[in-house]
Amino acid sequence: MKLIRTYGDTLDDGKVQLSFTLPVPDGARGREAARKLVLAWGFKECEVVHSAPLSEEFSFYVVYGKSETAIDFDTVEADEIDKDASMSMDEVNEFIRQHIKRKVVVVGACTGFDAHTVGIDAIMNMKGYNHHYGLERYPEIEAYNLGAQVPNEKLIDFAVKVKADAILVSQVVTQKDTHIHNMTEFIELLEAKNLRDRFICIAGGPRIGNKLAVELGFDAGFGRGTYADDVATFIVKKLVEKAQAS
Amino acid sequence: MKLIRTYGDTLDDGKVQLSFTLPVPDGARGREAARKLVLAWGFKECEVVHSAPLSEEFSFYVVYGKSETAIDFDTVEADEIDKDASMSMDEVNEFIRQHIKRKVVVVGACTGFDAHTVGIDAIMNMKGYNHHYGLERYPEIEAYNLGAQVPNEKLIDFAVKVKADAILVSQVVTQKDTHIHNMTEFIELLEAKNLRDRFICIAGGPRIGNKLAVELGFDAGFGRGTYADDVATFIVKKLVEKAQAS
Amino acid sequence: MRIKLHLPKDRIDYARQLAKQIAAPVGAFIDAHSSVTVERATLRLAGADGANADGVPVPNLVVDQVKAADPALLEDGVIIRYINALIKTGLSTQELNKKIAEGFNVMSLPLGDRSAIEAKCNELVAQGLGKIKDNRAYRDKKLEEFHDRNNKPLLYLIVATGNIYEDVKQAKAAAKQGADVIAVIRTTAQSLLDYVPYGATTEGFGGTYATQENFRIMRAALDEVTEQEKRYIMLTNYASGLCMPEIAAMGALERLDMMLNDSMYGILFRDINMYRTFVDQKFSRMINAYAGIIINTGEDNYLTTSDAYEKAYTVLASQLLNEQFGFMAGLPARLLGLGHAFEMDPSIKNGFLYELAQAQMAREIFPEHPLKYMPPTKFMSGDIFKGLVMDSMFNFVSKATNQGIHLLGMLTEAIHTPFMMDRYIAVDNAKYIMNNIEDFYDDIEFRKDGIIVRRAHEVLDKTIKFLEEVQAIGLFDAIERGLFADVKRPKDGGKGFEGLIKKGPQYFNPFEKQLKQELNIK
Amino acid sequence: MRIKLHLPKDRIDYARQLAKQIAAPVGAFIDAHSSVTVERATLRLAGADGANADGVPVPNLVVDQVKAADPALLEDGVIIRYINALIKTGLSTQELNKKIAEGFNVMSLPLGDRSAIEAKCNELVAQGLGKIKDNRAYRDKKLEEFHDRNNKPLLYLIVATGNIYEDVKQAKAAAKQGADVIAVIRTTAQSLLDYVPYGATTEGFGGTYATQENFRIMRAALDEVTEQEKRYIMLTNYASGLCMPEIAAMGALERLDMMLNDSMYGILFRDINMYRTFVDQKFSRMINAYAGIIINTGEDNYLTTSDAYEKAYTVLASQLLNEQFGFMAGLPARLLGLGHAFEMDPSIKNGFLYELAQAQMAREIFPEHPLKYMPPTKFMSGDIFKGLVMDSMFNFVSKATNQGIHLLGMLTEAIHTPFMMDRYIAVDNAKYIMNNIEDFYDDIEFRKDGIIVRRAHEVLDKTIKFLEEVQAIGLFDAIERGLFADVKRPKDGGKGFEGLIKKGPQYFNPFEKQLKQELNIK
Ligand code: B12
Ligand code: B12
Ligand SMILES: Cc1ncc(COP(=O)(O)O)c(C=O)c1O
Ligand SMILES: Cc1ncc(COP(=O)(O)O)c(C=O)c1O
Repeated sequence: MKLIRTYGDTLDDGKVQLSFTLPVPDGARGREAARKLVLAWGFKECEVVHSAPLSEEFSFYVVYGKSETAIDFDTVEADEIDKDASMSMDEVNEFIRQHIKRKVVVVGACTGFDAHTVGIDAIMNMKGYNHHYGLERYPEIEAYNLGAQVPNEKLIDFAVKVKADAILVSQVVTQKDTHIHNMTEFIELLEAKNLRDRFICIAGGPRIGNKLAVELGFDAGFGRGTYADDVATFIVKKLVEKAQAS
Repeated sequence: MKLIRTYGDTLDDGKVQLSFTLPVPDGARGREAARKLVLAWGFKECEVVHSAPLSEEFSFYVVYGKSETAIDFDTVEADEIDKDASMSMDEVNEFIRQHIKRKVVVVGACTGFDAHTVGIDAIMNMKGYNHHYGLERYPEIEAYNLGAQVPNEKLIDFAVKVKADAILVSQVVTQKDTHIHNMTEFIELLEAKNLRDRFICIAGGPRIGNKLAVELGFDAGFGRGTYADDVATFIVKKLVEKAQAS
Repeated sequence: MRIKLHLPKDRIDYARQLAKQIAAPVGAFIDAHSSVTVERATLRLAGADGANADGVPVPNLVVDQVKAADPALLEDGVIIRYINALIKTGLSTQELNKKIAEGFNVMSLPLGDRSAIEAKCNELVAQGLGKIKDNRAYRDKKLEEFHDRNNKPLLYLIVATGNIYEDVKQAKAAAKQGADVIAVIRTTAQSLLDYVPYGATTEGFGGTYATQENFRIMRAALDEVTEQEKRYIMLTNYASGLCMPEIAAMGALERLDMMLNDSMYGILFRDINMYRTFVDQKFSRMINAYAGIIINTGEDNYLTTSDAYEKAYTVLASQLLNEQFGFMAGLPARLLGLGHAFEMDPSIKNGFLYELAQAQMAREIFPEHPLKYMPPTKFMSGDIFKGLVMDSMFNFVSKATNQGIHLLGMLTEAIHTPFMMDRYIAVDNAKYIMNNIEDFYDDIEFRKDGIIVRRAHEVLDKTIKFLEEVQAIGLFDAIERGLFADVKRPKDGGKGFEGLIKKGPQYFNPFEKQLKQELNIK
Repeated sequence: MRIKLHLPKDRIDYARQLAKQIAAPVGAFIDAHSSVTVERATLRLAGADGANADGVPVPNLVVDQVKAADPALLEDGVIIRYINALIKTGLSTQELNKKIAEGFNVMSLPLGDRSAIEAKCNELVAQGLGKIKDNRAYRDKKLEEFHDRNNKPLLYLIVATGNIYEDVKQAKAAAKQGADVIAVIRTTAQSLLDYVPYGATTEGFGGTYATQENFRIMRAALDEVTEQEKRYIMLTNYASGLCMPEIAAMGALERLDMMLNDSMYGILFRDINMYRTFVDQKFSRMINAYAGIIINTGEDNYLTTSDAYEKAYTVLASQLLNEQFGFMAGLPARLLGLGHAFEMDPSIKNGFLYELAQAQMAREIFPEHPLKYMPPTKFMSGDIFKGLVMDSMFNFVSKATNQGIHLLGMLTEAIHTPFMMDRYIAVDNAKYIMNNIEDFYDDIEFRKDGIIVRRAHEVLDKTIKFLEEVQAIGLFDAIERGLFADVKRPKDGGKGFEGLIKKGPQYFNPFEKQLKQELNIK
């Protein structure tokens, strides 16, 4: 058991910085409301160090709180695919040659109305990202990047057509939970067509966590700082795992 | 009843920005610990948008949370002396001439080891602060500013000597709660000497709230943005109140 | 303007000349064509408005009716059929709109007397353009009245809640905090709709639908703040995408003050057909020019997908082309808000100097243009503190090079569309820095052979080389071969190609004619 | 150094000449005096250390014993009695310290043979100063070894937890984040203690006690990081207050690298007697000079209580005086870390230009000095976002004027002593900006008759006027009349006056003699 608390400059002093807006005018009552709210979150002490009017009806607060809440770090499990274990491009190709013995087919797209292709391009395009080549450069992988604003239906049809092993879905816009709707629809469509088990389904984007993706029915989710190596490693290992299971 | 919640860009979306340090290495487990901690404070959603190592043992997190906690704004009472009601310098002097009919004597100091005189000077010195003259400039007030690092004992002795009506205590340094110790000692000393009722006791400083000061036995506390007008108004009104009560 | 970079005038002139040569053949193509949205924009200027029960707008219904009757009829222009219906039914435009929305087909009426149609049309031209002229006069009056109250550069803030009523709250707060310009960000993917939604809307993703009613609601709100703050608050939207000219028309009618509008953005970044885009942009710009609306071009987009240091010349090249296409549509320099952006990798040594060089270069090459400067976006991260500091450097460069329109950076750029407090922090940052360095622009000089000066010369040289290449093969082919933004767009590919219309010998469009005449377009 | 302000050389020379004339008579006074802390510092250099059960340090015990025996004996210096006891008891310094701490009185022994004492003393001088020389050599070696690995300017971070062990954690983290210099802030009011506490301490308010053991602990921790990061991490404390020379001695023995040390700070801001301060500062500076320790003077303090724009000249005046007092104590320019600060009201129009002017002025007037630049403090507020942006402007000015030692501003300056994350944010801010404007200093010039240039000339003129006034009435009287920092300090008032010692004809202090000789002091 290793209890940890937030830290300012002394162990367990519990210091936390917060800032937020309240839908009330700035002033002494607003500041007191801010304090009460922070205390209501269970903070033991709260100092409202700054307040300012944002308009006649809204006000802004900067606050330092002190929390006694602790969590047991020993029980914390990382909600991320372990990237440290990722193989390099060469290792992945070698792995495919050894264990899969045919080309692995990967299809990716930025789905729904999302047009943020830079992320999926970083994973798939030749050029890659931050000196990590993309899947197109992997000799043992056949990669199809369908680009932006691809309807789920179309993506699935294409994956069926090219006999994809894995489908990559990129979702960047999260406002109004549009990513959740899109991702859910994707899985539901697959299930409706009885195709869910045919593919390894991977979601990615700056606000996508592994936990969320898995909850929505994907095999994995990848967030910011992902490279092609990480995704490729996951796919090939999973493929072998699936082959063994069946 | 007017329930309010924190606001990002839509009423009741509950958005809050937080940042803090944890005494664990940076990484996926650290980020998950950060998330768990924020959820433990009752936030419904939590996104760890940034993490960075501060050293091998410490890591830094920036987080956006979503809180459903509401407080009833109608029940919130300002914990500040109402500065809107403050009289101007001329009004205070007129008030003294009308209601008190003698000079009001005020003694102030920055007590303990605290050497931050700018604050108490802002209240007391001729020049004042932000175009609000200090108490020394008030014709009907006799003001003594004892300056920095004045022991409580000495301050009280002086107040007795000049027959002060009010004592002003400034406390700026708050590290290790030194202000609380200092302020408590001040009141205890007064009480030990049976002098507490002789004076209106006012504390001030950037981290001094009215509630805190009152809890520690002062008549009032004044925080940042206080002007001499506010303090003078409080003193003269309180004096009249005390006179009526006795 | 202060000359600090000593760029050779003849080289600048040469670059401009190249851009003109590149644009000319495209201009000839444009003049021979219309498009479904040009026709719909014309209808809107004439008063066509409203939508049917399925939400299909009246202008679309009319164009579709003509097309359904006979696609070949489109070459005569569509407005003639709308006017014909007006005359034949004797209805007002409002009444006719309602009838069309309920199912009435303008093609059910035979075409009447041409001269009556022309007369009626001239009446509507006078009315439609008159309204726009009035808007323009009103804006000029307010700018005059509250002269000197706006910030320099203009502080430009976006709202993007998706809900016009929430947007209004945010916009008012932003304006009170100090914004001069409010841009209502459009919902994701509206650019690819080949119609403009109708009415007030409360559901959008990453932005709010651009509708005429939404324009009206926001305009009214900002007019209110204008009076309270005694500072004319400008309103911006997007005359961009498949409905470029229609939105220009709506904006002109509702007194928007700026429009995102680029001659090639749709082609490169939205995969809209190139012919269609060039045709649409011209008509939209004529409307903007007539309405006194400043356009904001989209050069920043080149840098969100490619490197800002390496590809700086693509920005200048695009600015020069946008300028020429602007001139061709009657836009004077002072309405050409050419874009550029602070998108250099923050880890580059001397990155600030390069940004300064590029921003100053834009200033000197486009001395009268209200340059629009975009903040860091690509290299913003979840580290809001670092992001805030990057924004402060951006604010610095903008003021230090005397930019015209300053889009405020948000510390949460990598996280979410702006919270109300994010905007406050942004305005506060900009106001502090800009006041603190007020006369920096006039007070400092660059070393003659220094890094800044050399950088600007280098970018100009590269731009010229690039334009020479484009000029040699022609713009359409250059785009097809992927010379711009690293994307290849086939000439007859892309969205909206089917909406291109070749004008026939009988093409009828008195709005276009009148605009050309008043704008002095050859 | 690049000349940008074109300040007339003869005016700068004249200002310097005035400062020299002001300092000269004070120098004469100093040479005729010692003080209790000068004597204790001498004892410490000789090896006196430890404390009695009440925490009274051995050096204090020895001085008190001499004084108690006969106050007049102080005029001979105190070291003679300590050496005498060493010889008479035959003990080592350590053994003798222990005995004294247990109650032994050095005055209980009659004074022995003078030449034996001198010989023994020379041995201790060689030993004490030898250790310091070794420290200096070690530092030079490390700086050489890790040459080019430090930031330019040096990034200076404070730790202030009050607990030396917590400080160590914070300091190591800070160094790993990129700090070059760690300053352990002293606990509130230590400056007014007329002794230096003993041993490792864990209780301080707003800072940690400066004790020799604390110095040692922190030095060891930073030496560790130095090897890991391959960057020599400097350690700073305060040779300031009533024990100025003793702390200098401790710092020299424990290889500190910088010391806050000002010739007048104690008088003006701590109400320490002026004679005492001038005497103490000289001896402390001789030690610093010998130890190769850079002093950081306290000009920033003038601006925390008065206006940075109005009173800019007081900073320059103080820098010139600190320089002269430094030269008098053997400090070369490269050890004179003269102070100044970015404390202009952020709401002043063109405030940045004035800051730039003043920082550049300091750079040009003190070309070889490792100027120490302090961040905004006074105008920092609870608005941490605004504060962060102010810090970014400070970082900019510092790099843009090539300062030497850069004290990082904290976004929480108005709230608490720095959290670990506050420091991280500060380093990140500075590193980003400084790398981003790396060659700005070389690349830009100021307009000849511009705001920046005019401002610098104006401040120099005002400084000269002020120094002329001080020179006319003499420094002691000037201070008494409140010419500095608006405070009046009576000559024989203030703390520590009673500790001043007039040297007798027999005054014995071979440490002082040797230092003067090696430092080439007249
Ligand atoms: C560049 C950009 C654009 C460009 C996109 C160009 C292009 N071709 O992609 C343009 C200018 C077109 C644009 C437009 C819009 N944008 Co935008 N844009 C950005 C910006 C600045 C950078 C995004 C980026 O390229 N990041 C770099 C890449 C490499 O990172 P990444 O996407 O996170 O990808 C990595 C990982 O997440 C992961 N990954 C990503 N996908 C996948 C998929 C799989 C399978 C895997 C395994 C991994 C993976 O791997 C990648 C490499 O490590 C961000 C702000 C920011 N700084 O993040 C806003 C941002 C994403 N945009 C935003 C918005 C709202 C829009 C618009 C909707 C605005 C509007 N209404 O007009 C439009 C519409 C676009 C649309 N229809 O979707 C918002 C989204 C808010 C939200 N959370 O909902 C942001 C956050 C800005 C903001 N604060 O408002 N945008
Ligand atoms: C200036 C300053 C100094 C100057 C003080 C000069 C002087 N003569 O006052 C110097 C350089 C000497 C100094 C030293 C130290 N300082 Co200091 N200092 C500051 C600084 C930058 C500004 C304070 C100030 O002048 N504010 C302006 C005045 C007008 O505001 P104010 O004090 O809040 O006063 C207003 C109200 O609070 C109220 N008020 C105040 N007192 C009273 C009393 C009454 C009766 C009433 C009614 C109202 C009232 O009215 C005033 C006007 O509106 C702050 C940081 C900051 N920006 O706030 C740090 C700060 C206060 N200092 C701090 C510290 C730690 C120190 C030191 C202890 C550091 C050290 N170890 O050396 C030393 C020691 C001083 C000591 N013995 O106390 C910390 C305190 C941390 C904490 N919360 O505990 C701060 C916050 C900086 C930091 N982040 O570390 N400091
Ligand atoms: C010219 C132009 N149009 C439109 C947009 C907005 O994107 P969308 O095409 O999704 O409306 C931009 C964004 O930068 C732009 O520059
Ligand atoms: C020269 C000098 N000494 C000391 C200090 C610290 O204050 P104190 O006197 O409380 O140690 C400062 C603070 O700025 C200083 O500049």
